[in-house]
Amino acid sequence: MTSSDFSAVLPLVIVASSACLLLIVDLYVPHGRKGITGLLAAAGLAAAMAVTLVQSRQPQQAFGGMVLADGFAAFLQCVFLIAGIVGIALAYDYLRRMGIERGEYYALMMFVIVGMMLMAMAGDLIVVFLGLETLSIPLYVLAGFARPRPDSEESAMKYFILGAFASSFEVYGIALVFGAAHTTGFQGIVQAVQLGRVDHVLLLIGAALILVSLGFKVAAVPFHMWTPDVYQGAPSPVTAFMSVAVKAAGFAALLRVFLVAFPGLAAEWMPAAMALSALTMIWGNIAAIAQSNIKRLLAYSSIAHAGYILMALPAAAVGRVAPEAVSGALFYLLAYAVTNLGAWGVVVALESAEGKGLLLDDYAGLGARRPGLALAMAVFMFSLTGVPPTIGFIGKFYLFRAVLDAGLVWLAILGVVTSLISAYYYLRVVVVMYMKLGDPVVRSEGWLNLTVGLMALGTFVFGLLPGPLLALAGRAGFWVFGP
Amino acid sequence: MNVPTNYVVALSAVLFTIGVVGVLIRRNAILAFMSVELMLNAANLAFIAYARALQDMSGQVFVFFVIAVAAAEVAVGLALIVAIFKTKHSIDVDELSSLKG
Amino acid sequence: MTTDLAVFLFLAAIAILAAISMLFARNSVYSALFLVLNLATVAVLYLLLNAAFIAMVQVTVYTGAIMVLFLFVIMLLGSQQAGTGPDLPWQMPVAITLGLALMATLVYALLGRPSLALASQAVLQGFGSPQAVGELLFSRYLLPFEATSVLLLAAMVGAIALTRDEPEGKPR
Amino acid sequence: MLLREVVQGWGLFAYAPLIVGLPILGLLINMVLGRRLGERFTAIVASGAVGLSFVVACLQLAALLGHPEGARVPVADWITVGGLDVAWAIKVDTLSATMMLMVTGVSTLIHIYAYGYMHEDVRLNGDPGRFTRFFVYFNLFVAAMMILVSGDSFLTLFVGWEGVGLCSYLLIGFWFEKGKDGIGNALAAKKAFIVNRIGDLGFLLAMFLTFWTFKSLQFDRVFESAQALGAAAGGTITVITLFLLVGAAGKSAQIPLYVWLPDAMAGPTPVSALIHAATMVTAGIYMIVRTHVLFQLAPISSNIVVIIGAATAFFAATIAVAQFDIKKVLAYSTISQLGFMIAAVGMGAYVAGMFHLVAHAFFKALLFLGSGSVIQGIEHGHHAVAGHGEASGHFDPQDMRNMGGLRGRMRVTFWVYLIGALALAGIPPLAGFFSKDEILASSASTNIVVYVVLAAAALMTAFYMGRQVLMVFFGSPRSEAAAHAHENPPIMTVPLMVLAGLSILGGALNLPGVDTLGRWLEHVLESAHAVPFNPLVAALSTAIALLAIGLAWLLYGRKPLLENQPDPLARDLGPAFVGMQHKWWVDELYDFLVVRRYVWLAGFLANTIDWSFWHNWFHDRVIAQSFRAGTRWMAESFDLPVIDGASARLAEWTRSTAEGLRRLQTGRVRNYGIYILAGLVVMMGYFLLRSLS
Amino acid sequence: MNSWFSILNMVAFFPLVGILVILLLPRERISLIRWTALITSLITFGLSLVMLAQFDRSNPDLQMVVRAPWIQVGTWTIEYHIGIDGLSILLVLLTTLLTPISILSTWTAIEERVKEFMAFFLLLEVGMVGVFLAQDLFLFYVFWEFTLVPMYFLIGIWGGPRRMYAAIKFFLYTMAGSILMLLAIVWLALQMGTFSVPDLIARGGIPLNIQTWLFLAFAAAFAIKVPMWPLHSWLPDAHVEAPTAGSVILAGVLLKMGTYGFLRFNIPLFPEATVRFAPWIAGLAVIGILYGAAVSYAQRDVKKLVAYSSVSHLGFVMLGLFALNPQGIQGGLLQMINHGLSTGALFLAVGMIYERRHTREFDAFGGLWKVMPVYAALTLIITLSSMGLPGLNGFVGEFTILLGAFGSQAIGSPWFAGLAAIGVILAAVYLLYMFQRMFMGPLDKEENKRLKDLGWREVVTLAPLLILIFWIGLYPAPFFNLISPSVGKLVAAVQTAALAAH
Repeated sequence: MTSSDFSAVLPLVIVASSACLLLIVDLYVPHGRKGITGLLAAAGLAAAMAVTLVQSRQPQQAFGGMVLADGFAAFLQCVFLIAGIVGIALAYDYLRRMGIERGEYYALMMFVIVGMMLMAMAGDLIVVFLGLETLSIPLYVLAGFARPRPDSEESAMKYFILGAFASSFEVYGIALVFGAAHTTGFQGIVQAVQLGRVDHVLLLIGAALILVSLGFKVAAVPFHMWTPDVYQGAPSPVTAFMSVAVKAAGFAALLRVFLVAFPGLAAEWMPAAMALSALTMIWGNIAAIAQSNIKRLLAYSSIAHAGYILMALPAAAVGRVAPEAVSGALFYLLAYAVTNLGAWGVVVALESAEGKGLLLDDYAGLGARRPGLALAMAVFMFSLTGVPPTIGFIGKFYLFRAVLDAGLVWLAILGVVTSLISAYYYLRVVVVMYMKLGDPVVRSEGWLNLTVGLMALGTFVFGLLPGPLLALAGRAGFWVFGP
Repeated sequence: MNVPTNYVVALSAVLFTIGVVGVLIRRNAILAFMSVELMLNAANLAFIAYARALQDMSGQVFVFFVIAVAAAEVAVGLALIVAIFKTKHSIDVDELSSLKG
Repeated sequence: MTTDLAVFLFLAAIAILAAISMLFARNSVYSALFLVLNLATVAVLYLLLNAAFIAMVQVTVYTGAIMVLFLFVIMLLGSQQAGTGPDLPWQMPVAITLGLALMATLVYALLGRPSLALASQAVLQGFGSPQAVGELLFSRYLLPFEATSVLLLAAMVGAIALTRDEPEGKPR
Repeated sequence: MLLREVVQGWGLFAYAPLIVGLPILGLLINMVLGRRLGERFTAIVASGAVGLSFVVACLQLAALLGHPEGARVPVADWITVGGLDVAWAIKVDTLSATMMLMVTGVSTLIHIYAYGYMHEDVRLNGDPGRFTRFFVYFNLFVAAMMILVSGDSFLTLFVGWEGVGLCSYLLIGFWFEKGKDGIGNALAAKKAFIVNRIGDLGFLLAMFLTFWTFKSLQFDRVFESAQALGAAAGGTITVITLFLLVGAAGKSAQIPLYVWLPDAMAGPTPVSALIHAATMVTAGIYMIVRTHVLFQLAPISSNIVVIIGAATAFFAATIAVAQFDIKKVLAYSTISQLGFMIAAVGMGAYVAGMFHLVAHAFFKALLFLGSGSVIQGIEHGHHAVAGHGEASGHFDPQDMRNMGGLRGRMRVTFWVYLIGALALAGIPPLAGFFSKDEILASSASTNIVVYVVLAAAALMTAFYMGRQVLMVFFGSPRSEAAAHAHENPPIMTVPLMVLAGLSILGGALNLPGVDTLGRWLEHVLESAHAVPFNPLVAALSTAIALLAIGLAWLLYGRKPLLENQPDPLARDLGPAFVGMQHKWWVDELYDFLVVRRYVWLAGFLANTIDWSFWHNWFHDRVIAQSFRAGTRWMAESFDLPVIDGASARLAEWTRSTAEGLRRLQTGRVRNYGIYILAGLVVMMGYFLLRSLS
Repeated sequence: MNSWFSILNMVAFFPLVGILVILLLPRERISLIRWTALITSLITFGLSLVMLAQFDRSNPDLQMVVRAPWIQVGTWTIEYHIGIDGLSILLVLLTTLLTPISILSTWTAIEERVKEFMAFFLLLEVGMVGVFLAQDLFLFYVFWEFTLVPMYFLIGIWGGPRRMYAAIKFFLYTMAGSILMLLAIVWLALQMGTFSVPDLIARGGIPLNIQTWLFLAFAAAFAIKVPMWPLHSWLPDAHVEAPTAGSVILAGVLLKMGTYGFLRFNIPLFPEATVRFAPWIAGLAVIGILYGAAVSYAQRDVKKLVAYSSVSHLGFVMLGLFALNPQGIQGGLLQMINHGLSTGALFLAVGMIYERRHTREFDAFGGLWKVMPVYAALTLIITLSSMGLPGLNGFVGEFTILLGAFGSQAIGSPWFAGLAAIGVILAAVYLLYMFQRMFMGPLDKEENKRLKDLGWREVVTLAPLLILIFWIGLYPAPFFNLISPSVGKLVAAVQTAALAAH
């Protein structure tokens, strides 16, 4: 291990070591004051974020190609870290309110982030797998963190069984890829394909297995069925974090693996990716309409958005468009993160200790009761719909640009049509908030308000002036293809 | 042992599939876990076979990692089962269906 | 048919039978024991495939530790016979059909691969030895190795978080 | 430009814009101050404004005597778009000046009369506050009429054309809460406007064609290039003129668009006199004369004009014979006379047409005002009998069957009415004789069939006028009201006397051989040829008129009608009389063919097509509900009975399919696993097939 | 003039200042909030008059352009690019005029959540002005979609009983069209490398078959907004449920965004396709004219009647625009203003009676002229304007449109204009019917006998519209002068392209 290796994984090291530190510190923090642990965790994440931003370096390989530290990774790391910090902020009062305030929460969340960061910078399938597991295992626990609430436990169990099931596919896929390409390093695979030393069929089957597993993580149809149940049952801050960061991590791996390692197979996986994307957009959006529980609604919305981001994959299969498509996906992930975290923040604010306050009807009258919060929620809903001037619109715009550039007009049309459908259920939230009478029970907690406010501001301001973020995403997209 | 690698891998595929089916048809959560273990085990077999055929130790190292991951999964999974058993007094996965729709 | 092949087929048959038995055993304890048998058989195969170290790990970690844990939990929960109500409709036939389709696809594809013959190659000195594995672990696979440590730590913390009783956790 | 320069540049023509401006000024003053300063003030302002307009018109006459070629006085730009360049400009030539003089003159008299009439009318109808409003509308009408006659282009003419239509609408609907079922007047007003609009459509289309054919809408330019193009544009010009004819038919109440005019009698009587007899309805004739250049280039159209005019003259006369409403008789008479004029201008006898137009304005205004005087007299009588208030049920003060014997009670009215009736009947030497005779002479020299039809119409004209005079004024009163009727104040009778004088002397305008009007209009109607006086025709006409009056006397004079006695004509004519009485059921026919069809169509489009089919079924049900149904397919958690208003089958179908697919999001992990596996198998199978093929 | 304090920026964004102030005011100070909103909108109107004063009416090109890079996406530069020319100046003025009028109309009508109402209303103004000023497709799209949001709230919160349904329907339908336009915009930029409308027009050269698709995609957005037959199904719902001020803006300005879109984008960007589609669009427009008129006639709810009449009136506008000659386009452009004035005023009038009687059914009225003479007289004038009586504004527009369409080479047959002219009759039929049912006939409803005539505030609300109705009707020259150079340029460009295509 050289110093450059070390610097490449520095943010990761920071997060991991602060997680360990947290475990120790937590022992000395008395019950009822676990918030301190949360603050420390947030500090750790912030530090990692600072390092990531400062580093912002040339793409480099570390650990003999195991790790690709580049703009792509850095961009996504920022998304993870933001999601993590928000996850902590949302949990800060929530945990106490729900009576599940335990120091492990923060440590586990940081372990999840370590896993995600590994996935984002993976240069080798084995690292992808380990990252995935490091991400998943603590997340299973987090989903069940509200035990003994049955919903939470059920959610954890479902997530666990299906998660383990899906990751087994990945392991098997990696094995087959290893057999086919004689290596699991991305570059090795590419070289092998170029040199023709590779068993094509074997590689394809391996790729299919990996696609299933990653498709599961990003909640692509038909591997999405866990999503609504798990999102509903898990504690809301966890869901918030999960819906954003896990999806981002899944896409990080998906884009990396398929664009860096398997570009040679594009002819085969591109139609599959298109089909997945189309199915996901359709199913997610349509199923969301029938939901009356806000968490399930947002879960289906999250599925739908996975469909949009998935469009980037087939688009990127067209070599010329690839950097653009990847940037589009990255930006969309960020946009989705900002918006969705905010929306979940509002959900957290309305959820009461008994797990009530999650029905759409519980939002009636929010516009009159808490205009600020309702306005923020409206902004998030419009952003998720893709109405300008919000960041969600810019995200869709940027993504559709790549898709159209790749010539996938029908996919783009499907995308816009389904986003029209999505307007229906997003607007319903707004309708209920503003146009129905009711007296919702709403929390007003400092961190929560701040977070929601910041996210709303971000959604709006970056919708008007997305320039810097677009530039970042643009560079990150180009760097994924290495020097 | 002098057996074509394909045979070994095919065996792993069969075991893998049995694991897959096991997850899907057994309602006992513990059995589902065990089936997952079977799947992982099948993958390991494939790794080892390829490692042997390619003369590449990497495959064996992967197996090492997979076993470690499996251990971690089992630890968490069993903890989860115990926790759920405490509240529901059942480990039938089909009874975990209050979240749906 | 060479001896090796005969041995392989024998072991394969045991492994598959053990796996299937695990699947259909009524009692979870039996299932666990069948799985142990399966794992042990596979460990033998590892040994035959020049992976001595991994075979040892398999026996100690899997059969030794993990399966004991399983058995322990089964006994603890007294849940040998979970699931008595009617099964989900269609679940079984659909799962088995799809499973067979998967198996057919995989086996068809894998058997049709250009054979990677095992015999022709002489095994390198120290292939599969603990030392070789260790060297790889600490050089090329240092990062995954470290990651695994984090993973195990996380799992540990998670397991504790899931099972620890908390008398004071009172909802506000 | 300073006024002085203007005056220097244009001479007296510079004052022409005032002819429009004064009535507008008058109406503005009345709008602002009228209600505060009382009826007298209002009436003086309104009449004064129109009177001054008359003075201005006289000034134009004077100016034209010096410069008979006339002038175009631009006021402001209006529409300048692309090649279209229309200005607000006043065209003063002998033709428009004739109209100006006639309109402002008659208007002034009627304004004065209306002061007296409306003073009573608003009280009889119970809303004195509307007095001012009446004069505002009246002034507005004069302004619009002036725009009409002075416009220098089709478009400005059209402004006046629609403007007078509007005033007509407002004035017919003046007592908008009265009439049959309380809504009759409003409906009549609406009918008038809409039927006029149908004519206007023709006018509009004519304008479009004109513009794209001649690249202008200004009369002079259009006529110039039309003459230049001549036969080359013959077809187009024919079409243009036919469309113009539609416009004229609408405004001048010709077949088939005359139906609005009888209903228009719902307006107060001065309105009927001014708008629906003397001025507005002649706009169609004026327009045809104005565009005679085009009509001369389109012989087919001219012939159709003649046919329409003659047919209308005859047809309307038949109806007039059998009416009992004093104003309805006059209304159909007006239609009939307008038919005469239309026929005349169609034959190219423009001067004759204009002559009859002016003469008719005098005596028909007289007749209407006289009838108003009669009606008000009867109403007074009625009130005197029934006491005050409107309560007295079904009494109709306009029904001639309720009159009789008014000769003694309303002497002035009787005499002037008699003069008007004789003038209309065509008894020499009254105005009507000369003007109608000129038309008959023209027709005799062009087409004998037309002559016969017109002569027949003239016969009926004399007959129904005789019938009317006899029924109203002779015999003995057939109702208490008639018995108590009394003469109206001088403010009403003096204008009547003036008009009577004009009806007597009007013939002097264009005496045979002198042709004052002909020479005067020569400057506009270069090509107009005067038909020489035909003594035979004149004698025949006089004979016909006398015969008809004699006939009327035989039926109605010898043995005056008694109360509740049926019309003797009904016995003599049998079914034909019923037809005449019911106006040949044309209104019913139109109602059946057009109105009900449209109401049905609109209702069908709105309720069935647009709302039930398009809005409710297609958008709300097909789009929205198939959407919701599909949704339920995928995520069964929604209460199915919620499908509100869905047809039972659709609901059933949705329910059963949703039931069948209930397992999709079951909450069972193992089901979810199946999907993952299925996805994998499909994808892997696809990959394998792709890589193998 | 590349200053951030350019007059155009001021016009577009000044209402934001008002919003800020309103947001800072406590919500109980209703009257203060109303005054703030009114004054803000009046100042905005004043600023737009300054803009008018600076406008060079002889110049057909964009003026007062503000152009600065905004967002860099890949190789594209999305610009903040606004400017004004003859095509848009009247619409901007209309917007800034109708906004204070609408705000004034809410004085007593809106009592709840005034703060939000005013904020949304001013926000809407920003969006609308932005739509008319934007010269960059992306910027345009942003404003275009943005207007949906406040309007959606205006309908949804302050609307009638079915407001939620109407609001969502409004949003979804409009969005349905515009997302296709978004794709077309992206596609266009991908091919041409720029979003700048003037640059795109100057560059030209899009092959005809591609123009066809792009034309249709843009048209989808605009036609729904207009709305052209048969895409009008959202309109009656939105209008009937919207509060009066919302209806005024919806009819007065938002619908014009559709026709403006055709004029600003479809026609110059895709001239060949425009020429090709002109007869089809004209056909739809004529159907819309007649259909809208017939359907209006069958309505028994005044507001719904007026709503359907918009379908008919905007059919005229579309017919004029696609006549592709100066008469038609200038007439169409002027008719947009006319419709904004007269239909806006009609909605105001309907709102006034609704406020008194809380119903809009014909059956509830009759004979109102007797108790409310001022109201009746003003409504009559507006009605007459709406049905195109010469001397009032509607006629000038309709006449020029029909004249243009009659001789249009692009439409190719006088039949379209001929049939459309029947709409003039039908307009009289339904409008006079409305007037008759409301104001004429006996005053036989007890509730109506005590109705108060208009107060000074209501008269002031209507007065500016009435003045303009007469002004445009009698002396439209200043208005035509503003628009004719730009229209001339547009027509020349289209005709060149059409010639080149043949």
